[in-house]
Amino acid sequence: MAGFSMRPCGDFRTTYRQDTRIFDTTFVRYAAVCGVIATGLIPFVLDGYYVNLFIQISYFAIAALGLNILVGFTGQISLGHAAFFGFGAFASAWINNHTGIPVLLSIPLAGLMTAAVGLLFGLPAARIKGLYLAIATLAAQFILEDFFARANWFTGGSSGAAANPVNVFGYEVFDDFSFFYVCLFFLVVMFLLGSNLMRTRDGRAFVAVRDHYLSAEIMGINLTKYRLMSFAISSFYAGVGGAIYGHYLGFVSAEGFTILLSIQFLGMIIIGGLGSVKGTLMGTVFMVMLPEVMESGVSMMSVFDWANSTAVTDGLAYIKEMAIGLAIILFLIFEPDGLAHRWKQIRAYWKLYPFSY
Amino acid sequence: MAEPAGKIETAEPLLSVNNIEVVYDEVILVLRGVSLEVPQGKIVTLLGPNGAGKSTTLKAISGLLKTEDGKVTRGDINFMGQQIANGNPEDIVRSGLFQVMEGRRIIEDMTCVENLRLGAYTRKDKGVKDDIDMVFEYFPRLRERTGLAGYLSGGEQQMLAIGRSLMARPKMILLDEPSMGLSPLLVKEVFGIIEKINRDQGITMLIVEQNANFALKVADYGYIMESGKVVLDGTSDELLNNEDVKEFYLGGGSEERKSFKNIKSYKRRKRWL
Amino acid sequence: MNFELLFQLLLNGLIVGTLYGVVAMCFVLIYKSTQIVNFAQGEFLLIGAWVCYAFLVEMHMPFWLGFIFTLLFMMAFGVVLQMIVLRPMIGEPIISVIMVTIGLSIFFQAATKWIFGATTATYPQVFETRSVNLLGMQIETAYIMSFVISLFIMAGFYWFFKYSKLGLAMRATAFDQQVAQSLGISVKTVFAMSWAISALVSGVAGIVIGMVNGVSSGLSVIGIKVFPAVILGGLDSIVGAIVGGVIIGLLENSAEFVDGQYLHWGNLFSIAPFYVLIIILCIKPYGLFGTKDIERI
Amino acid sequence: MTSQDPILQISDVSLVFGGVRALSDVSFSVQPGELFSIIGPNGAGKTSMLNCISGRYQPTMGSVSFKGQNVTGLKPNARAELGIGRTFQNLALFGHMNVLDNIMVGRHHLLKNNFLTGSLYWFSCAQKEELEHRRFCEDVIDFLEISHIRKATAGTLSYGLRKRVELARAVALRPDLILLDEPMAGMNLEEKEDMARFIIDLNEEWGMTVVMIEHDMGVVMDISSRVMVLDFGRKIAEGLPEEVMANAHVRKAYLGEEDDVTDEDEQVA
Amino acid sequence: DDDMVFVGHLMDITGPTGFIGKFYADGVRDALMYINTHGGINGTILDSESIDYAYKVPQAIANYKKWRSRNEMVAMQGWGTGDTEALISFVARDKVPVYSASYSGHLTDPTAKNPKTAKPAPYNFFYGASYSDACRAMVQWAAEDWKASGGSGKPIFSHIGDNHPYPNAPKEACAEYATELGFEVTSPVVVSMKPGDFKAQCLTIKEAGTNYGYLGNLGPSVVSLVKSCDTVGATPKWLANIWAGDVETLKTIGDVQNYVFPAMTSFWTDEGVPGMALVREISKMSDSSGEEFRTHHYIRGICSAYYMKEAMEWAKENGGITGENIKAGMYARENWVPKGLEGVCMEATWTAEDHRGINTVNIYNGSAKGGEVTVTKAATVTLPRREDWLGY
Ligand SMILES: Nc1ncnc2c1ncn2[C@@H]1O[C@H](COP(=O)(O)OP(=O)(O)OP(=O)(O)O)[C@@H](O)[C@H]1O
Ligand SMILES: Nc1ncnc2c1ncn2[C@@H]1O[C@H](COP(=O)(O)OP(=O)(O)OP(=O)(O)O)[C@@H](O)[C@H]1O
Ligand SMILES: [Mg+2]
Ligand SMILES: [Mg+2]
Repeated sequence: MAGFSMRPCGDFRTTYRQDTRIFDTTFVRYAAVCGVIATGLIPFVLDGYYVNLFIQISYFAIAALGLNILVGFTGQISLGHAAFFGFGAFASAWINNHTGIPVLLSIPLAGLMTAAVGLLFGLPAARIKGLYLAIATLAAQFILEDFFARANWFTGGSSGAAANPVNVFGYEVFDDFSFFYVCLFFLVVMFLLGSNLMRTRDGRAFVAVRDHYLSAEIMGINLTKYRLMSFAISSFYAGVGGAIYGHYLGFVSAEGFTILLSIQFLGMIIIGGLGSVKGTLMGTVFMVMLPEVMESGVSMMSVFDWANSTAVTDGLAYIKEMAIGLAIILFLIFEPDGLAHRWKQIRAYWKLYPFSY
Repeated sequence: MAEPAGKIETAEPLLSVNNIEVVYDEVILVLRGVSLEVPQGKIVTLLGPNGAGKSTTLKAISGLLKTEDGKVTRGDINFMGQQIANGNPEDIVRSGLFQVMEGRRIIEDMTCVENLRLGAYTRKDKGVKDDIDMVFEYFPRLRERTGLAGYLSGGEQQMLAIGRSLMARPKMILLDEPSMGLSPLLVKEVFGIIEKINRDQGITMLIVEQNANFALKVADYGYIMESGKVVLDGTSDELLNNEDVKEFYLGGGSEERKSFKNIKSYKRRKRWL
Repeated sequence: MNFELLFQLLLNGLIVGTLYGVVAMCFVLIYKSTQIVNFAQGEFLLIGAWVCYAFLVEMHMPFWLGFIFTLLFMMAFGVVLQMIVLRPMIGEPIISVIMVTIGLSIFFQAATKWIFGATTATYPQVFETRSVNLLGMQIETAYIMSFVISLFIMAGFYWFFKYSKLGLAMRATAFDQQVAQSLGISVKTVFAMSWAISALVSGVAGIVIGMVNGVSSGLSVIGIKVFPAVILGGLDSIVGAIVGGVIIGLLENSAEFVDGQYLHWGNLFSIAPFYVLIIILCIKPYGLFGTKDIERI
Repeated sequence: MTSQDPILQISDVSLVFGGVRALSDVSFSVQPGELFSIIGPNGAGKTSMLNCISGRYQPTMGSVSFKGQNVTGLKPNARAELGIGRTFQNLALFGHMNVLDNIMVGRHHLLKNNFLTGSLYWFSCAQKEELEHRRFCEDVIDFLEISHIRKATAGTLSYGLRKRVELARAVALRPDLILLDEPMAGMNLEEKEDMARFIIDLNEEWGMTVVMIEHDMGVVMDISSRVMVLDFGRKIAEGLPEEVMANAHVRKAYLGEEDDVTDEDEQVA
Repeated sequence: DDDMVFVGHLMDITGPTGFIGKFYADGVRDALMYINTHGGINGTILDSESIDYAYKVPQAIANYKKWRSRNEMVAMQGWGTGDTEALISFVARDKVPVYSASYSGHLTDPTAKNPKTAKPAPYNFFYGASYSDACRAMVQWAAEDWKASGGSGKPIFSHIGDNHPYPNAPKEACAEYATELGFEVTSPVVVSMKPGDFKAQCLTIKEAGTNYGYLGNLGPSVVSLVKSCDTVGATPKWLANIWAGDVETLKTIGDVQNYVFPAMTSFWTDEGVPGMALVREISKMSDSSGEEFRTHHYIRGICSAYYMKEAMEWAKENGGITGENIKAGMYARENWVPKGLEGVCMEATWTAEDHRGINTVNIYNGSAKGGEVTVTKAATVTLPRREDWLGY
């Protein structure tokens, strides 16, 4: 049957164990490991700018993975992710400042606190679905933002909260160089946890709820439980990401966790590919690099002296912003299913190579 | 590989599919060179096991393949003299070729009447009202169901889907498993209706059907597909008397029919390829 | 308790609410026929407002002329936009299309700033009086205009979706594009239509807002502000949009009353609607008038 | 046969939707190990009946009891845990999952690992457990002969294949009572024969009690131990297949007039 | 040539604060350009890059890092609350003085003398009175104005602005001082930073009988607020924060009375100010005609750049242009006015414990009629450098 042609030739699995691997072929697995090691070398070969970009990518990616668990895997759109991200940042700062718990611990703790808050705002999901739910999460966004500006005891109100640098075994991680490794650590751990979750019972339950909640229920899945759980888990990731962000800046300000950031998170996972763990990473890289690439494009202009007149540079500034929007649009026109999907196709193609199809 | 041409003694077939190859998602090859012809005013049936590619063939003809990232990569499809391979579904419908898709696919959040009106979307004439009544004549059950179509029972939805196709008054209808989920009584009625409109309105039909008995009874000509290829074709009488067909599609066959109960192990499948 | 103030606030809420209603309707229009939530809505308004401004101030047109021209422009804009950007997305996952609208909003946000400048601009005096006295409360004349217009639009669309063939086609497309195509409905035309209409209505709303607050890029925020209204009324209900808008308007203002007079939290004005929204949704998961989706297997 | 107490007991269940009376005081009982068929014209209320049993609908009146326990109030997932599995008339697979995962979902209530142990895959029991249950799913797959599409995305399968996958998913629950809603729709004779064999095996080898809705009289007659006929939501007959077929009322309501019977048999043949 | 130091310049042109960000950024840019075309820092050229970060904090940080790692940036010209706050700890660590246009009081306490200071910002400088001080000055003026206008009883003061860091910066500080001066302070009125219909809030203001309302927001939001209030007949004397106080805003409001706002430089139109000659020269950098009107935000941008310049000159004489030396340079002088800008920038004094550059505020009274704007100087208020006001 035609189905035959869908079975990958090339690699043959002999045990179920091999079949359940995150990286399904040995080659890919080694590639991934090498990838991580290579990333670990970034600070030695590339300058602080790239190191910073990587740090940015990692804390956004962690949060984005959370969102993907909620939106991509469970099918509940959330417009309030930035708020949870922010809550994590404040929470970690607060825990660390008020209890003296070391930052490395306060980060996951902040994650837990955020998970609790996420659960709270997820409660409507027990009854609300689809875009209605999406807007309910929008409410979470605004309510939390308001909370940040108001709760002086927790966030320091409008003057913001100070967050201590990460402290590993009494050695303060000040510079990006070492902070980079803290991020890399969290990134790898969180993504492994994520991929594991997705290949076990509850991960499958999430997808089942997304694809056909009615039959999922009849297959023995408790809808309410899993709808809420995915909110909690996604907020946990958001919280951890936010906490890292906060400790990186050393200062958390009430502004900056706006709906725009929430939308940006959505962009990351949609462009990366809904329901794909690696896609999340790719999408984040895309969204973080996009403005930078545009920026460097603009600064390249400045080698021509005609481009140095204020008028032109301003014009370019606008063009840059427009280009960012345009890039997103064009990308989705050509890759509506996100990077992960294309990645799949390419792999399928090579698997079947040389007799494609 | 069967060579359908010439077998039928009509000059210009209304629809002719020549050796098409269909690929889904740019990698999955499903049809490996399918050819068939549907003469004007006749009923042709397409049989085959699950996953053979019957529905895909219909989608390829009606252009709906596009909407599932499918593509006709080789061969051509010819309807009333013009090329329609990879054409626009809506244009193809307007040119008079209407498909009833597999699995009912009615608009659930509309009432029966609204669904029927939609069937007549491409029509300009005034006859719509009468045709709605006509459909209700055929399927009285539907008249009582005033709620949203999504709450209809499976079979009722099937009736609605068929009724909707009649509303369009097309030149040709592609029916994908019309008898699916219908009670024996209705199966008979539906095939009766099919014959009727074919006779009265002269609508040409291409029917994908699992109920081979009925299908071959109403059809003039039949094709049998397996794993993406046409493996056998002939007039329905030829097929009705073909040993293999008897065995695999009609039951009975050489040794007289055995009860479903006594089938303990698989009989070794005979394949044409 | 200060009843006069309360009354004035409620009246204000009612009037401002109808404007929310009009904007909410733009969402509903798009949603009903394409299932897309248009995040560029705010920018649509903005464009409408700026274009009308340009007609009035740069080209010194009389208001009614500029108004009509703006609407025409907006229709054209909607169609062209659909052809260039949204047509290729037909049949793609809805969420991706939603993301595209987000991209659009980023794009137009910058574009309008570039073309029309980042500063605020005020419309010339359109009606002889900027505001009229309604039951002891000063209300901008523009609102009265929007009030009337919105009623007409509402009635029109109600009929359209219920009875007209194209309306049916739009609903069908929203439900399942594949089926719609198999029925001979041209998804392209449906999309073009709905974007044109929505853009047009946005134009109206944009002009009204422009006349009241002046035009500035920040104006686009109303696009997000009305989400509660849309949901409250029910995503796919024209009437619901208006009702939702009015409710939100009233909510905001009564919240302001409670806050200013008693609680003194500050900011209740903009937050209260969201609290109420969640509560209402928990009671009526599909808003007040939204059709609930069919749960049957 | 009625000696032991029934595994499923339906006592005058009625179901009303607004105006529509989908079911009116239907009662019947199914003995353990039976292969019970429900037939009836379209819109008779068969699927609604299954929905009442599996918990999708709450009967307006009457009660459903399973293994002697009254389950009328229970949510569907609770009933699944008690051991009621089912397939659907309108396909309800998890379209974006591959076949294997679809079937693994069936094991949901039998798996112990949760999001914590699951996330710590290697460092918890999760891996071991997953692999065990996977082995079972592979058995189901082999049994239903769909191993060639193990990795295919369910949504892309052909209609008939999907029905098979659905059956596999239901079987994976390891239910005591399995409800099949038109398992053979959209299958040709040969495949119906396979399907029939699967159902019989499930019933006999795997010891599942089967309640099946089917329109193909041939199949129903041959494999079911008892048949119930619904018409307009009412039970019009129940008994051994040939008894039911003898019933004139049934022949009229369901199969059509007498003179068609010959032709009917032929279709069966 | 090799005798160059790098100065980064973050600006917001396309972002939410772009409409004033542009004015200020132009001032800084023109000044830097002018400095270079006139010998730089005694021969050292200022290699500078101006980047529009659209008020997106991560971009701001990324650019900062880029400049640090690639261009050995020695000092930075920043812009808003967002980026400034986010960079505080980085710049402190890297010893890069930042001259921003975010005038939050808590940036003025480099050694955290004041217990209220959440996080000391030793390397942050700004030219101008902090939001708190500006507000205090206006309140002080309001007190006299109340007496002068023969008002009876306690005047009523309200803080009007969004619940965000920037509008809130002076909230408590200013309210405290107002009460001290015998005002009755109402609970703050929250008005979104985004434009909209604010008649509801205006009715509250009217109800409260506010005589003096501090406008914490800027641009469009303020415009809609004043218009809405005009509609419902709520017309207190507006005390605008500096970014909401310029001719542009008044023009767009169209019709308004008693729109009071602070300024820390002379105006473009002022006559007989010696420093203005230089300002006009600088303005020619981007507008060769010299016709274009410049707001006082633009001029403040120039001042900001020039204090940096002279601090750099000092640093060059005292061991080279490094971040630390520039910082020291900022403390080197008292009552300091950059050469050539006499009468434009005010006498400023920074010390190691006190980054309140200036404590003098010019207060202007603006009004508009059909878009015709008139601005008259109301007073010059010099505030005491009170210890308890340091850092907030
Ligand atoms: N959208 C799709 N993407 C990928 N593969 C597909 C898609 N649709 C169908 N296929 C594959 O094409 C093959 C034929 O499918 P098709 O639906 O045409 O079979 P069929 O003959 O209609 O079977 P049935 O009688 O069960 O309906 C199947 O193997 C199926 O897996
Ligand atoms: N949720 C519902 N709301 C309203 N009416 C319903 C609902 N579910 C079923 N019905 C009605 O109840 C009747 C019985 O439906 P059901 O699906 O049980 O029929 P059935 O016996 O399965 O028919 P078929 O053999 O065609 O599947 C139908 O007429 C249908 O219109
Ligand atoms: Mg098919
Ligand atoms: Mg049924």
